[in-house]
Amino acid sequence: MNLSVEIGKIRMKNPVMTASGTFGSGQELSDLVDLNKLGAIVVKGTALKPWKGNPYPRTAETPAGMLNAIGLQNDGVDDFIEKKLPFLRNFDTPVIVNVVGQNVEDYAEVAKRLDVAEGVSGIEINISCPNVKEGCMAFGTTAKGTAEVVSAVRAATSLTVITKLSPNVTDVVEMAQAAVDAGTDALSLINTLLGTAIDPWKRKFKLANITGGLSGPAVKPVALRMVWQVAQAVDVPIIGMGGIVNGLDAVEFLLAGADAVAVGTGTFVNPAATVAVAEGIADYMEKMSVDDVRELTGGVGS
Amino acid sequence: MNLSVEIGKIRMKNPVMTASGTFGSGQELSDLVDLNKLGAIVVKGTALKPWKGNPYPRTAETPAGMLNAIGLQNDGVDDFIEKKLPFLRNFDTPVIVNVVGQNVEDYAEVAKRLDVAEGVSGIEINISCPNVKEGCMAFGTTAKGTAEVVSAVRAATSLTVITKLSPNVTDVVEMAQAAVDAGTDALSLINTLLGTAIDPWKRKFKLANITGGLSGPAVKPVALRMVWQVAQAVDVPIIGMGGIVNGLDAVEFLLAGADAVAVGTGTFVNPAATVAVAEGIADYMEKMSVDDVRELTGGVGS
Amino acid sequence: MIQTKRIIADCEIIEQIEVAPHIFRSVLVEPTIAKTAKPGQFVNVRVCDCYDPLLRRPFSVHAVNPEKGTFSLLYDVIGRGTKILRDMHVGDKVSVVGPLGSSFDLGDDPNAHHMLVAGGCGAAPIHFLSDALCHKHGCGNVTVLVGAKTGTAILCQSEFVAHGVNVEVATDDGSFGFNGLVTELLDNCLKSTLNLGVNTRVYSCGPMPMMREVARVCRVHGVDSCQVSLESTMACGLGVCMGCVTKACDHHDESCEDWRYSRVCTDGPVFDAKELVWE
Amino acid sequence: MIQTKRIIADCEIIEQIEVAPHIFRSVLVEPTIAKTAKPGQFVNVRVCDCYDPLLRRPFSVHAVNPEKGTFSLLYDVIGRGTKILRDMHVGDKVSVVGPLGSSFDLGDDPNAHHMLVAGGCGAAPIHFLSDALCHKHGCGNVTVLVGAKTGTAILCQSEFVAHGVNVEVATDDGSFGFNGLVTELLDNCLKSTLNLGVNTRVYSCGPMPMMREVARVCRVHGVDSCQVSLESTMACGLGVCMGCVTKACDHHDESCEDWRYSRVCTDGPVFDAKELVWE
Ligand SMILES: Cc1cc2nc3c(=O)[nH]c(=O)nc-3n(C[C@H](O)[C@H](O)[C@H](O)COP(=O)(O)OP(=O)(O)OC[C@H]3O[C@@H](n4cnc5c(N)ncnc54)[C@H](O)[C@@H]3O)c2cc1C
Ligand SMILES: Cc1cc2nc3c(=O)[nH]c(=O)nc-3n(C[C@H](O)[C@H](O)[C@H](O)COP(=O)(O)OP(=O)(O)OC[C@H]3O[C@@H](n4cnc5c(N)ncnc54)[C@H](O)[C@@H]3O)c2cc1C
Ligand SMILES: Cc1cc2nc3c(=O)[nH]c(=O)nc-3n(C[C@H](O)[C@H](O)[C@H](O)COP(=O)(O)O)c2cc1C
Ligand SMILES: Cc1cc2nc3c(=O)[nH]c(=O)nc-3n(C[C@H](O)[C@H](O)[C@H](O)COP(=O)(O)O)c2cc1C
Ligand code: FES
Ligand code: FES
Repeated sequence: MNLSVEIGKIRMKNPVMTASGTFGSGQELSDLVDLNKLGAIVVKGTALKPWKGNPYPRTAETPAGMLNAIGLQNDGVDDFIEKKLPFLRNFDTPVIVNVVGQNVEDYAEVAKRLDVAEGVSGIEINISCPNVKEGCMAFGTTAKGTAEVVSAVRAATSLTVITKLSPNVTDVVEMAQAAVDAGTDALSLINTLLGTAIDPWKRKFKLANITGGLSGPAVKPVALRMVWQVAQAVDVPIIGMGGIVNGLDAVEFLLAGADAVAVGTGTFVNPAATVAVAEGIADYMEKMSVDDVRELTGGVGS
Repeated sequence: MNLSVEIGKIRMKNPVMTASGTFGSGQELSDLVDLNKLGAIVVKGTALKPWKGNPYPRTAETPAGMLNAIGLQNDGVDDFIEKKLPFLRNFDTPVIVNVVGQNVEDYAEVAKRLDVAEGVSGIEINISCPNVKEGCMAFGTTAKGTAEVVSAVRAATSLTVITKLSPNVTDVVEMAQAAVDAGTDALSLINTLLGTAIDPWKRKFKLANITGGLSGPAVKPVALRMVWQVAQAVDVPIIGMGGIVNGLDAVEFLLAGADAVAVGTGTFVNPAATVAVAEGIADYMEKMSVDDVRELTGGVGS
Repeated sequence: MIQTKRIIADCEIIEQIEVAPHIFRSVLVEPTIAKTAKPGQFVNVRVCDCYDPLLRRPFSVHAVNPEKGTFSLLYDVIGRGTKILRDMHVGDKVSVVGPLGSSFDLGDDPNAHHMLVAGGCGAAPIHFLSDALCHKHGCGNVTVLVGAKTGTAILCQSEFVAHGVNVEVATDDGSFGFNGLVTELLDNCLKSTLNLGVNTRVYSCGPMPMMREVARVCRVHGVDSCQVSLESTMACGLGVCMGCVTKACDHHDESCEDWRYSRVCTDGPVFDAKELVWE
Repeated sequence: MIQTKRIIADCEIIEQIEVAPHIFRSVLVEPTIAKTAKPGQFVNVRVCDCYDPLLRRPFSVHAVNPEKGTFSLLYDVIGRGTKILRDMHVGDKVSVVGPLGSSFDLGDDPNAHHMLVAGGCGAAPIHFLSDALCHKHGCGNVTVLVGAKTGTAILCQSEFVAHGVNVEVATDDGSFGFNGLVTELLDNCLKSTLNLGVNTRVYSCGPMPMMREVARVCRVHGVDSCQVSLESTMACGLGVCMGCVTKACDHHDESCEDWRYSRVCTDGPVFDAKELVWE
């Protein structure tokens, strides 16, 4: 049975990756998850310089989902390369770094530094973080902004470039097309849906940042729809995510047109969800006697 | 304690209305819900001529939510006025008709006929139905389309005009502004989020229409965020909805800036949810010693 | 429009039994439903006090005990909701809405013969129906044909025998009773009764393909009264969402051009086979 | 970085008791956690096999029984998750991740005096801690100060007495023990012990305002070792989401300019009071 897939130049032993920001930089969960069993490790959003992140409270539970407004707290790309990357070199699992920036130059510079760092296979451009005031989100909601960032990163690195799309748009296909035209090797979607929650007794927003990003099973129907729409329109590989907790969730995304999937909030529900999802896909393939996972991609009928 | 609110020229004894399409034309639930206890009854989408609706299956359950692709099956405005409206005249609860059309003229014509029908207090313009190919949804995703329909309806009736906004847009405030500028008396939001679901075993979409509208508690964080954003930007009354099942859910919407709320999918969970929500709001006001529900509107702090 | 007054009630579970492999019976306390429910009607059950699963689950009324004020459900554990229901403990309470939908018309001809066709869990409402027919017309005029994939999946046989009705069993694998489809049994039975010129009424509940065949067989034999109880995915169960629709026809001509979408939850679940568009 | 090996396990519940009004104790079977958990650490419990509630609920390890291979939780029923946990039946299983986070440093000075301050459900970890200190240093050197709004809310008093440690109680309404805040008790006790020149170590768990005051009092009295166990809203409990943060300081100067957000779930929940930015 073949579970391996290719995203740009990245070869993964199975289609399951970690969703950025929900798996730290990999080491934090290495005692509960065998990193060698993952298709790829996508580390959390990394900027040129350290970011302190947003004030607390940063998360709130919602029905079948959660809101987060972490604000991309991170120690910067140099710290990542020096302190986090060496540990990841011990595993034969590709490492993809999620990159954030306040302006186009930042994105490009971070990409340049990762390009020469041994042990990084790809860059995921995060132009859809809803919790950061400057830049970022802004880029992801216009075709022009998307194209700018993607072209800059594309020019700065020969690594596989993945563009992560925001669901907070009228027409996700337009953004996908813009990213492809600007040279992205692959697309990943969805990032979180902008939302909020209020504590009626305290009469206050539950997040210090007021709004945050909605994730988890609650958003799966929206994510699945967008993956399907984008898969109809573009030819680059697609990494589907949004509410995946088990193997069947992942199969839904593959059938909708995804070539690979990522597990985010699912890891909070079950710390070993990523591996469970990979096993669940193999399970499904066995039951349905499918011997190549790539046969599933886009295999949904109406 | 005052629970009454005003939406345009419509005076409601409490801020709780039924969400269009989830309460039929009122009579269907009159044995389980005392229609006199509702702030207003919003009947299902009504067109100029009868619509057959979409093929079955039309609904699918999702985590803390559901998808629907009913396709606005309805018997047309004349049938409504003749057969459904008379029953509603027996109650002292304002009736608001949700109007759909395939082109601007249809909307205007339906509005004209309702304008002269005794017992109709308001019109809710549905330019956000994601399950109908022609017109409808299309209007709601551009400021221009929104303005066109609203102006036409505004010109056709002196009844209170409510414009129902689609959440499937990059900037809901832009649509809200366009509707206000075109003369709407109030805004209601959110309609459903476009989504889909797949049966991995059958390898088929769960809805015959492929995509459908997501509703229920799952969407509450997105709805709440949009209500808050719109309330910051416009001065017309706002009817908030999206995942309201109990009184505290409703209070969250009021605190975010809504003047009234609507209960949709909540009625499927608890057929008497609408009345329970009204009682829940009163309950909350008593506990917090608030004696006018209008004090809650926009009362959230950060 | 609404035949029975519907109620919303928290019902205590007083019995939980596995009657066949992964088939369970739950007995609930609800005097009003026990008194007013008619055969073919269903209840809509909220299996958890949370939002996942969100929607209620519809189950036919399987039996009622007006004296004790209880009614029971017979269900196949196929997914999350039925699993949660199965795992509930005696003494737990569940929210129930009902009785819902249309019911079987038992007819008034004292000499009519009643032929009930049950497939799989379709036996749930057929059991209630057979009981009611016995009381109204006497068990002698009632025949129940029960079908399933295999013998262990044949439901309620002993109960039907206890009622005193004629029972015939068919299994796809021949492990019990007639080796074949229950609809073939129906075909044979109809031949004989009709030859005797007996006014025969057919009632059926089971998988869609089975009921389609039942309807066809009845058409072929010119059976005038053939009632089927449909299933469909329901959101509200109350008649307001228009989600549960099936194609129906007002007049009874085969190729119905002017069909409309009719609600299984309120116009049904029991329909006259002639009023449906069978595709 | 990770002090104890964490595991994911389905644990059977073997005891459910209401120990005080809406305060429950659940005893779970998990030999590894029972053996390896240290005082101050917590477990993350998945209260339902569904997505609502979605996230796990963190609870301090309240007691362990390495021989029996069990550990217990002591919790206040304040919302949906704790309600579901309370309503579970003995024999049911829950998914648990743990042991998680940092633990209290018990110190090595055999002559040190240990002053434990518990507020409300903060008694949960303090109970485990008092037990451990007794074993390591002898109960004579351990004093537990227990505070609550009212007498009926005072937790674990009998257990502490059973351990053989010195117990003092404070209630806001004076219905039991000292009439006032438990932190006032602490202030008094510290005066005496410190006057005697005894090396005094303070450990605390309870509401944020209480712990802030504990930290202040310790600063005033120049107590060198003051450890507090914080709470925060957690999404992952694993150290990956950065949701549970509190402001921390590497060096120990009061007005910390270069503070950073530190994770309560992995860098804590037990912190040296001097390393936190108290606002
Ligand atoms: C009027 C009516 C009466 C019914 N009476 C009975 C009864 O007496 N006994 C009984 O066992 N069942 C009965 N059913 C079917 C029953 O409602 C479903 O089996 C149940 O809702 C499944 O819930 P679940 O959460 O366990 O499965 P889910 O997890 O919701 O679904 C599991 C699988 O079953 C499919 N499914 C779910 N609901 C239905 C449905 N309504 N029809 C067809 N496929 C479905 C899903 O698509 C999925 O593939 C009845 C249905 C209706 C509409
Ligand atoms: C490390 C740690 C150890 C803990 N140990 C214990 C313990 O031993 N015993 C105990 O009773 N509780 C303990 N708690 C608190 C406990 O986790 C919460 O009370 C519980 O998660 C509430 O879940 P719920 O679903 O019942 O309430 P919810 O419905 O989730 O919330 C009910 C109300 O409580 C508030 N709330 C929820 N979680 C927290 C939290 N973590 N801190 C503050 N307010 C919150 C919510 O905002 C809401 O207003 C601990 C928390 C942490 C972080
Ligand atoms: C706590 C948290 C932090 C996240 N941080 C990032 C991030 O740094 N960069 C990014 O591109 N996406 C981030 N995301 C979004 C996820 O990668 C993912 O796109 C989204 O959560 C949907 O997937 P899920 O439903 O499986 O969580 C974060 C999500 C969560 C819940
Ligand atoms: C079955 C169903 C039918 C609906 N039909 C309509 C409709 O006819 N017109 C309309 O404007 N909105 C319609 N809606 C949207 C609801 O009115 C409401 O905006 C949405 O469901 C969000 O609210 P809720 O989460 O409380 O259901 C429908 C929703 C559902 C679930
Ligand atoms: S289920 Fe809603 S109308 Fe039938
Ligand atoms: S709860 Fe996720 S890092 Fe602490």
